[in-house]
Amino acid sequence: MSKSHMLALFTDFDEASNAIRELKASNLEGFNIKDVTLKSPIEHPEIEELLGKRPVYVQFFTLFGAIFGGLGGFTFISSSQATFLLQPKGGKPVIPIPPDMVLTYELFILFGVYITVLGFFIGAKLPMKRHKLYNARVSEDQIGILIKADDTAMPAIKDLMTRHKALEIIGEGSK
Amino acid sequence: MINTFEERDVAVEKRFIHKEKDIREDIAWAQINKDVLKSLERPRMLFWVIFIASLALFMVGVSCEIYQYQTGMGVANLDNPHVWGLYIGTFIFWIGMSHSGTLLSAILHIMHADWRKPIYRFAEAMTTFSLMTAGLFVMVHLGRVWQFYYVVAYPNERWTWPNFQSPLVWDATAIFTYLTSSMIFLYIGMIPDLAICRDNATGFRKSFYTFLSLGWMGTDRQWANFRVTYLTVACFLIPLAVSVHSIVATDFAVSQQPGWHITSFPPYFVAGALYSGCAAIITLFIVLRYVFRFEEYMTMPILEKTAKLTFAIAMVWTYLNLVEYSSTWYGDDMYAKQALIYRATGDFAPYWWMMNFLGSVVPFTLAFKRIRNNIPAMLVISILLNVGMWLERWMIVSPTFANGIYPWTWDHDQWPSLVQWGIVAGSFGWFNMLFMLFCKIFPSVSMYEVKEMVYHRSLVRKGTEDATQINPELAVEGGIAS
Amino acid sequence: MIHRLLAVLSFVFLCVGTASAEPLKWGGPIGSQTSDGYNALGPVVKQPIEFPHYRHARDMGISCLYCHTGARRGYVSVIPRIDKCIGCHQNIESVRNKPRIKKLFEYWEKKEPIPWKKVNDLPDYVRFNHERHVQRFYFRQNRPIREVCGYCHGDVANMTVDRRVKSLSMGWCISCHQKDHRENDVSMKTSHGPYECWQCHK
Amino acid sequence: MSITNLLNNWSFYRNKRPYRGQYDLNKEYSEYKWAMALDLDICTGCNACTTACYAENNLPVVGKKRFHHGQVMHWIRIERYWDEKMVDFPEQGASFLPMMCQQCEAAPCETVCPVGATSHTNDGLNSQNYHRCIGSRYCSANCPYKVRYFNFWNYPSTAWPAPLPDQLNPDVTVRTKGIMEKCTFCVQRLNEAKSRARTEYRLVRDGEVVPACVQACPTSAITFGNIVDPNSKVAKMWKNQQVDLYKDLQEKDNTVRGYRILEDLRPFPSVMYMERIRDTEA
Repeated sequence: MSKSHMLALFTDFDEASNAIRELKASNLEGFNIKDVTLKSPIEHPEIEELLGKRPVYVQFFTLFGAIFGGLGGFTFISSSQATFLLQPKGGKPVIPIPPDMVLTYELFILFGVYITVLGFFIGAKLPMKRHKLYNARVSEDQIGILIKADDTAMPAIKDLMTRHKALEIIGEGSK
Repeated sequence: MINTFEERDVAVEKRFIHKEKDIREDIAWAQINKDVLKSLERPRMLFWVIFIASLALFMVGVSCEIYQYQTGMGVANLDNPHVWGLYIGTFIFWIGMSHSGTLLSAILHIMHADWRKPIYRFAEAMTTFSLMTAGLFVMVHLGRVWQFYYVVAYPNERWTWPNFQSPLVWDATAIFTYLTSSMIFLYIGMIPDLAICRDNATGFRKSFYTFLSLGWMGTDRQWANFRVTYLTVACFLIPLAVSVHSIVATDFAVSQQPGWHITSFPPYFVAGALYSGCAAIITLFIVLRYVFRFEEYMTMPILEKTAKLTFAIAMVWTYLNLVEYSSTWYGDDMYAKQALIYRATGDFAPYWWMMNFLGSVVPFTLAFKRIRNNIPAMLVISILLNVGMWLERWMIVSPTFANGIYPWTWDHDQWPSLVQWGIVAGSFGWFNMLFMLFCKIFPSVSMYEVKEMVYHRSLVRKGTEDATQINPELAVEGGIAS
Repeated sequence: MIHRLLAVLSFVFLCVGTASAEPLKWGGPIGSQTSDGYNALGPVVKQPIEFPHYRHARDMGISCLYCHTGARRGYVSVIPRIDKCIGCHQNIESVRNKPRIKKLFEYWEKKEPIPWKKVNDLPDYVRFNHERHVQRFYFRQNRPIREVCGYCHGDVANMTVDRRVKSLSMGWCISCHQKDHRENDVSMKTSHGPYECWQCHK
Repeated sequence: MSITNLLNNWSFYRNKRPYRGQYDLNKEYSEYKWAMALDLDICTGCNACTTACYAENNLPVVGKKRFHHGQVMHWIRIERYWDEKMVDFPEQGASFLPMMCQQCEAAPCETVCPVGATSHTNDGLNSQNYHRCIGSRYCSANCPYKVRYFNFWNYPSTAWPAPLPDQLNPDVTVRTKGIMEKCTFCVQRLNEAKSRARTEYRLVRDGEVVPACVQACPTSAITFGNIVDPNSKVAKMWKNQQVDLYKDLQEKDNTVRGYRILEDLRPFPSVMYMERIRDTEA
């Protein structure tokens, strides 16, 4: 069964969310709510909820990065202080804790931030090629719903979108 | 007396939403795009005047630095006990200026203060560029710049490591962390806007923005990851910003010099940093508003809020300043006491008193609504405050050397040479130049967040108009936000 | 797919990077790396006379210290003066007509020193103490002199004109100083080399 | 692996200097602790020590203008004070204080150097590594005695015109612009003496090696030696003056004159001064 894409553009955000709500309830054959992608100029936590659970894993990257930065940082600093070339410094121990803590703290943040951002790129799949059904208007003031479904389900979906006052419906073929 | 939901909502509306319209809510989203993108193309003539003037000033600094590089640090007119001068003072000044960018973009982001949305982008850019300038000053200050990489911890054929006990290494690490993190923060926050630029640009610019926007499409998945990332990085940035300036303060507080060896230095420095940064934001706000015709977004209520924030932080700074003086005065350290007396009465007394006047008395003008709403007056006051804060840094560095612990080295004829002044002036040129270039190349008002702001306010308004449909979450958010 | 690969790669990079970070690894190869590599030959130095080290040190079995007399009593090992060469060679008639020896006597008759060029050259701010090393390893531990000198100079006895063999960088020096060496051939007590800056840097 | 090293030697790495018994003949690597005793009563302020230091350590002569501006490079300086209250300025003579690097045991300059160019040696010297220095000048800012001198100008190319470079000491680096330098207790002499002694299976004898200033002092106001050796002259003087290397506050009788400068800042300097006694009634 071949699948195709369709992008519907809305100006009214409420209509868009209603459309998604109805799609979800419709139980069309050959269509899964997971294949719906929302494209919007601003973030819509309320509509995203409708789309079902799409977990974000960035925070695990953050956790890993922060722990790595903190522990690795302290190990790195103290072990390089204790290398063969250890030079006693003015009345202080070779591995002084307070200064090392300062640096550990900085490295904790440094790696926390870096790996969070790495996690963001991985999670958001950036950099990526734009989908061929991308429309410049979704970065301006319209909300776009990208649907991937079987060809058989397409007319029904298209009909549903039109009912919800979709401004424009771009299909794969129509381009 | 509020008894019903309806009454409550009316009260909320009266109190928060209609009090100050910091931005028009019925503005068309396409119009936002158009207005901001215009700033990338046709700024006013003043833009080029500022840009060329900054470039010229920067060139003055560059030639001074080349001269100093070839001749030696002696041309800066430093001498042996008095080894630090304007360079370190101005270094702290620039580090400090970077902090309010984080205040606006990270702290206020977490507190849902959405009036920051039109102005945080340029404040964040200011953070980045002033940190770059500060980094340059570390280089300029070094006697052997060409060996600066000795401070970096990297495996090398000498098997040596930097001295991790030194506050300068903490500084280097902290500034590197802060610079890269705030650049990342700036960039991440700009990706949706870069996508807008990409969709509207043509030719060479199109490929440039296409490259930078990484194929952002605004999908739900991207937004969800974006939201978490932005919040996480913001949470990291706040303690980082505090730690950066605390570490700069420990450069001084860790040492034994009287006048530096003070426990309250870290909070004092952080307050001073936020203070000068907020004042600088006001200056740049006014300049950008005129140059790029941002009257619609950088509105007077936002300026007023920034001014209030500045006033509050000025008072914190004043308090900590007095704490520093009084704890020295009532303390037992005769060296520190004598250093304090020297500051107030010695060779640097005029600048010291001027610093106290500009830093603690001038901000009281911000208490008046008429002054807060007067743009020329605000421009002058914000510049005066920054002059005061720059003097503060100089007063921390120089008088201490001129009057240290060891009387034989007291040094009363210390005055920075033209080379020092030239490099300090050049740094302002460098900063302005970079900043202006940034605002010309990248959208300096965050388009997507202004849209969000407009959207949320219109939701709240709709909610209050139609009390049955109110979404309490949004109402509360909008309430705090305004 | 590519993102998952990126994630795995960056994780691997971080782990490998940490594991191979130098402070976590004593005596690792990093300090011994120079641009020309470990144990690679240094640049060819053109000397006024191609002094055949192999002839003297290998074939004749002359001790290094016979000519480089400074090595056992001072910082500098000393390139021998021309009268040291002549002192032997005026009695060795068999090689008198070889071109190198002729050149030597030309210098001798002109009363000019031979402008030897330095091969194992350290920066001016570094002072290698030959005495300490020769005393420790030759006189106290009784190792063969060619081995003792060879630590740093390589197998000079098989060279004609000497070429630098070791990198002679600071990390290379330290890689040896950190090892424990026996103090003399009788006791089993060991100690490592000194590591203060002022031991070598002046 | 260095982590095992960290775990095994943790208590050693957490040891603070100076600790009592750090310099002890019975322990390894502590045969020497160089120290000085300086009798201000004998010092006449003749500046011979300064001159000798200039000659020994390749110090550049900077000229009147730069001297006045404080860019002078004297590692040992004679400070003059007119501090005796009983007599007015013309009548009273100056009291002199030769000031050089105090080689503090807990040196404030060492901790702050970002690149570790200055650190402590096992002989208790505060070493300064010129070619590691990047010129951040933090050590000078943190030195309470202000005995660190920064090369503000490129002296190697200006201070020694044509024939003068031939008189430079080959054992001491000629410092370029942009680095910090200070008194080393003439470490080049100490190292050579130590090496010689080691070859002869002995320790350096008392008086065998002295820095240039001590050698040049016409009145023998400065005594130099190894304080670890209880029989050395300097150790006896420290003991007689009841100055203890490991104490930041000395308990002593009123009869002794020994003191260390700025002891309350706890740098534990290695130079003991002996107060000047002046008969003001005469």
